[in-house]
Amino acid sequence: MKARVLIRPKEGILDPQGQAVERALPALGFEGVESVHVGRLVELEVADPSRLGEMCEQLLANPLIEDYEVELDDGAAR
Amino acid sequence: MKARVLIRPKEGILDPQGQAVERALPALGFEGVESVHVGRLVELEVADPSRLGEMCEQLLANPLIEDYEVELDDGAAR
Amino acid sequence: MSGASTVEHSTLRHRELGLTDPEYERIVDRLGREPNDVELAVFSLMWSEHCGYKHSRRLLGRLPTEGEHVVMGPGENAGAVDVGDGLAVAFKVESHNHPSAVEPFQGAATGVGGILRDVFAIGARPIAVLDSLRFGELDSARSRYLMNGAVAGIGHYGNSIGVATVGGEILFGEPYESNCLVNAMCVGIAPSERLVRSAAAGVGNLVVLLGALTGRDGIGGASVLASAELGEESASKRPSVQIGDPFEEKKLLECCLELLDRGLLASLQDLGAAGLSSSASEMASKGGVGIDLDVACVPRREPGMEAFEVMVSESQERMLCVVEPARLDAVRAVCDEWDVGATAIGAVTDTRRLRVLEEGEPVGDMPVEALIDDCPLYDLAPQRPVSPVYAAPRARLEAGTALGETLLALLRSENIASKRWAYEQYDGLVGSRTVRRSGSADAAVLHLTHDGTSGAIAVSIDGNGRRVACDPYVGAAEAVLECARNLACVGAEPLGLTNCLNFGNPEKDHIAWQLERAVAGLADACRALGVPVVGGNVSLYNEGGGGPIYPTPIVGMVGRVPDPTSVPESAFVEEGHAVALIGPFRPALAGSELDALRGRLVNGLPEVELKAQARALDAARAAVRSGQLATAHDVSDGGLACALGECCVAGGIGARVDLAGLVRRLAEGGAPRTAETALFGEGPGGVVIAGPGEAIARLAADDDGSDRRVILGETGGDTLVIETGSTARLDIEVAAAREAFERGVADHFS
Amino acid sequence: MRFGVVRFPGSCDETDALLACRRFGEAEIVWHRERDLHGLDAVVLPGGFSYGDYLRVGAIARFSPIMRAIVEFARVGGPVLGICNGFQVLCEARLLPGALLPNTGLRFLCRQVDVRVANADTSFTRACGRGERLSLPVKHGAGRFYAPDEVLDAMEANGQIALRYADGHNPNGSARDAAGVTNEAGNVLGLMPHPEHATDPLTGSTDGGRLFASAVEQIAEGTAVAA
Ligand SMILES: Nc1ncnc2c1ncn2[C@@H]1O[C@H](COP(=O)(O)OP(=O)(O)O)[C@@H](O)[C@H]1O
Ligand SMILES: [Mg+2]
Repeated sequence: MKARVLIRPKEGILDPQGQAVERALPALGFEGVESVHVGRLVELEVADPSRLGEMCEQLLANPLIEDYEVELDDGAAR
Repeated sequence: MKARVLIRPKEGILDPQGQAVERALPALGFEGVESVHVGRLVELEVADPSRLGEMCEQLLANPLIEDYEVELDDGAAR
Repeated sequence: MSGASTVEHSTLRHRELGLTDPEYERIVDRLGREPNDVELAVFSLMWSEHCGYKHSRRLLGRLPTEGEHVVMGPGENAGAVDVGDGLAVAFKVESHNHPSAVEPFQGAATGVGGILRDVFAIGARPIAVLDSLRFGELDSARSRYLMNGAVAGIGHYGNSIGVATVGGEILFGEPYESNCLVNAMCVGIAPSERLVRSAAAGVGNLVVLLGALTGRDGIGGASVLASAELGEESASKRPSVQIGDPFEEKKLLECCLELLDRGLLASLQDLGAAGLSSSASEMASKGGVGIDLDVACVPRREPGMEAFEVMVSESQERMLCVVEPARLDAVRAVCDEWDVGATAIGAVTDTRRLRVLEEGEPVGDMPVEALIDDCPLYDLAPQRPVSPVYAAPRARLEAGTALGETLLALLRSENIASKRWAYEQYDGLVGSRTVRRSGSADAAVLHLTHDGTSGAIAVSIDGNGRRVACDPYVGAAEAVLECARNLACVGAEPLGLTNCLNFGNPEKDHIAWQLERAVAGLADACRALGVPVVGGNVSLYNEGGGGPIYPTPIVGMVGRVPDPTSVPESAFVEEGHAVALIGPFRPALAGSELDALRGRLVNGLPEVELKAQARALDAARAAVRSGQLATAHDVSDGGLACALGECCVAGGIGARVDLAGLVRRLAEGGAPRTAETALFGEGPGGVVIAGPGEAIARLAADDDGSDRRVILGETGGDTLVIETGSTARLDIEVAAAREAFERGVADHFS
Repeated sequence: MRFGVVRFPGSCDETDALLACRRFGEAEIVWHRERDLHGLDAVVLPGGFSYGDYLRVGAIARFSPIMRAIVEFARVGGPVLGICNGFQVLCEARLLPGALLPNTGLRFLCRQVDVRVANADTSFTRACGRGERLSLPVKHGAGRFYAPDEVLDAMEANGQIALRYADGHNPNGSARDAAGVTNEAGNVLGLMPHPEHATDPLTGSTDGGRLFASAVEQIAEGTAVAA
């Protein structure tokens, strides 16, 4: 089964990337953009989707500083 | 409006990050995982969503090496 | 809420914040009332071990701090020494152990960010970073994870901000398994007259916060993360992880240096542990003034922060400065150009109080003196331990292994093997000052000025906790000697020393004993060498689940190299060079790497004769400065055989040497297993040199008859052959040595 | 001969580039907010982490005000050298073909490598001999040059892969061992190795000086325009 993991900086944790993009945008001619956050996207095919959570905890995400969200092929968030 | 941009390495371009994840998983006891790809996730609030395409082409993604997909808050892909 | 329950409530709070009941009473006494939440938060951090040095300040007083070259000593953000030509070099080492044990990448990265700020806070431009790391043994997955993250984090910050990481050391040992050490040292340079102090001055001047927005980073960090033992519950303390933003700091660094260049600041101070609380109270204390801060003015990253959170936030990449009101606009203009935030958040007063306001309403009011000077200081209760504190390391090498195999095993062992895997992740070149860096000499060498007219400096960082565990006094003294010897190998004379004391819980009497003996060793060695201590840092409570770390004083030094064009390498560079050993080297197996590989940890090391060591350093330095040497490499971990092996590997050239003389002397002294001891024994004082035969012969002829200069043999061929007299000889291929040395660490990460 | 070295926020090696240029001519720093090159003869985009290299290496810097002038300068044949991050910026600005991806080893790598001069007819290699080996340091985390195969073929046919890593020296997995590439006209060179860190015998090799000397030679001949 195809799965998609969205990994983003935990709320309240500094997101230097998002901040840098947000600060740069107006100067580049893109106005009206706010709350930019940059995270990671991991896409994979997995035989047993029930273990995805564990996989995120242990490898894909860094639970100390990142939140993650798993989406299975059907688009349903888990 | 809230928007989410998913950016992934173009097919056929070596993705060492994805490979590294794929190699690391079995060692942690996760078997049966394939085709791992690691990309970027950009989330933002934008006043004028019609400019998102331009923003992706010009800044958020590099079309030579990356594909992108924009999702607006309602979940509809564009 | 009734009055009685308020007392109870705050009583609980102070304990949660790490204050003892008597400490709390002392606060009540100094304030003349119960502290409110803001005040309690500020006091708990200012009186924490991390900020207040409760258990170490009295000991630190024993370190010598005076010297003719000292420009700034302990007490400022970084120490500084005069290097001639109107230039000063600022430097300091600091630990980021606990944050790194929780999140190695960010912990190490913010450790580098923090020490950089200490250096540019005094107006010096950072030109180099060095790192000193300790982890558990590499066959542990956790140790590899920590090392991988810490090395990447150091590289990330240093590389991105454009400061060369030029040297460092990494050692491994089981006691560091759950409590790794990440110490970072920064070296900066400035015209002497441009150095600034942090004392706030000028009643009515504005207090301006520069740099990043303030979030809830590290709330509770200083008291909880840095001053309590890391236990099982450390997982729950994780949300306070600080994230480093080297880009923000790069702008901040350039901006601050430009502000100072233009003379726009009255004083400058970095925000480190305890954030605004400590920087504001320290600035006020040093200036003998008061400071009013309005937390409502502090630009925030997160909504809903409380006053106390703003006061103790450890958000990175911020600085506090004092500005005359008339210059505020000029300050803002410079900050705008660099896209650096600048907000007036308070003013200097004559009250000698730190007053915290929120939209003009007082929410905290504390005498600066109470925060800084009234912090309780504790005497240690040192007690020599009666039973061993540490288990012997796991044996990995059988006794009776052939000499050649033993040397290969040592070269492959993680403590000795090349750390190339790590230092190749560091930009060691940026700045165009790097004459020698990791892997090419015993100390890094950096140009002072780009036209080369002002000579160079050498920097090194050293420590060996396992030897300090064997003997805290001797081990600590040896760290000073080793650092100075590394400097001598590039011809540098030490001008000043910085140190970081990484120890376990000082409230335990055997840890207190380690600490006291180690400081005594440091102090005596510094006095013997005439090197003043100009700064440092203390990291206590380094105890994970498995007990205390090895006592690990880390020593960093800066020295002057008058002529960087003749600096030898730590490699054999030509065939047919004569190889010699200089210095009063008396090897012993006790406490050596070989001992450790065989699973032994002794109690007590051979005494060190500091005067003779100081003379030997002078002699080594003079030999190097003669400009005749191609090679100079100090004998340290793994003994003489390893030193020779390393020179062969680095240069890709073999050597044929004879240690029969040394073996004979050892036998006369009654040492057992003399061949092994000569080859692999350790101890201070030895330097391997090589160069053209005539030059080495001349140097050797200068010998005053003691065992200070012995010609050992000659370079050449593709094997290293060491004769030890009649009994046995060591014979290995340089290629095999290289393979062992290069792969020992790297293979763990492939 | 006047070199201009651009300083973006987050540039790190601009002083190094300035020092290197000054061994061969005059040189000055150009702040990224400038819009005019004021008659400079050659432009260097230095190494570092412009805008933190957040999002994607070189992605944000290419929108800096100064870049417009640089694009125009390049279009009319002015010599433009992009070193490391500067190379990444030039690719993002489409002044050079291709893109730079994370090293295959996924780690930042700082080491000395050998490169071979594959084309000695560009603005920055004309003082070199074809096939000449240069010893230069690399230090980067994202230096893997990528372009689609047909683009690489065309580049090779056109001599645009001006510098190649010597056998066994490719540190990052770059396609066709490309260490440095030019635009079609050969006046814009981007390379991952750092020639500016190879101009002083005390701090490394001096081979990098050949690139700066090339530009000087070209300007002296008057074959390039001034901005
Ligand atoms: N081991 C030590 N030896 C000498 N000086 C020390 C030592 N530890 C701390 N100091 C000095 O005490 C002062 C406070 O140190 P620290 O709390 O690390 O400063 P900062 O708040 O700037 O990080 C500094 O001036 C430092 O040099
Ligand atoms: Mg400080």
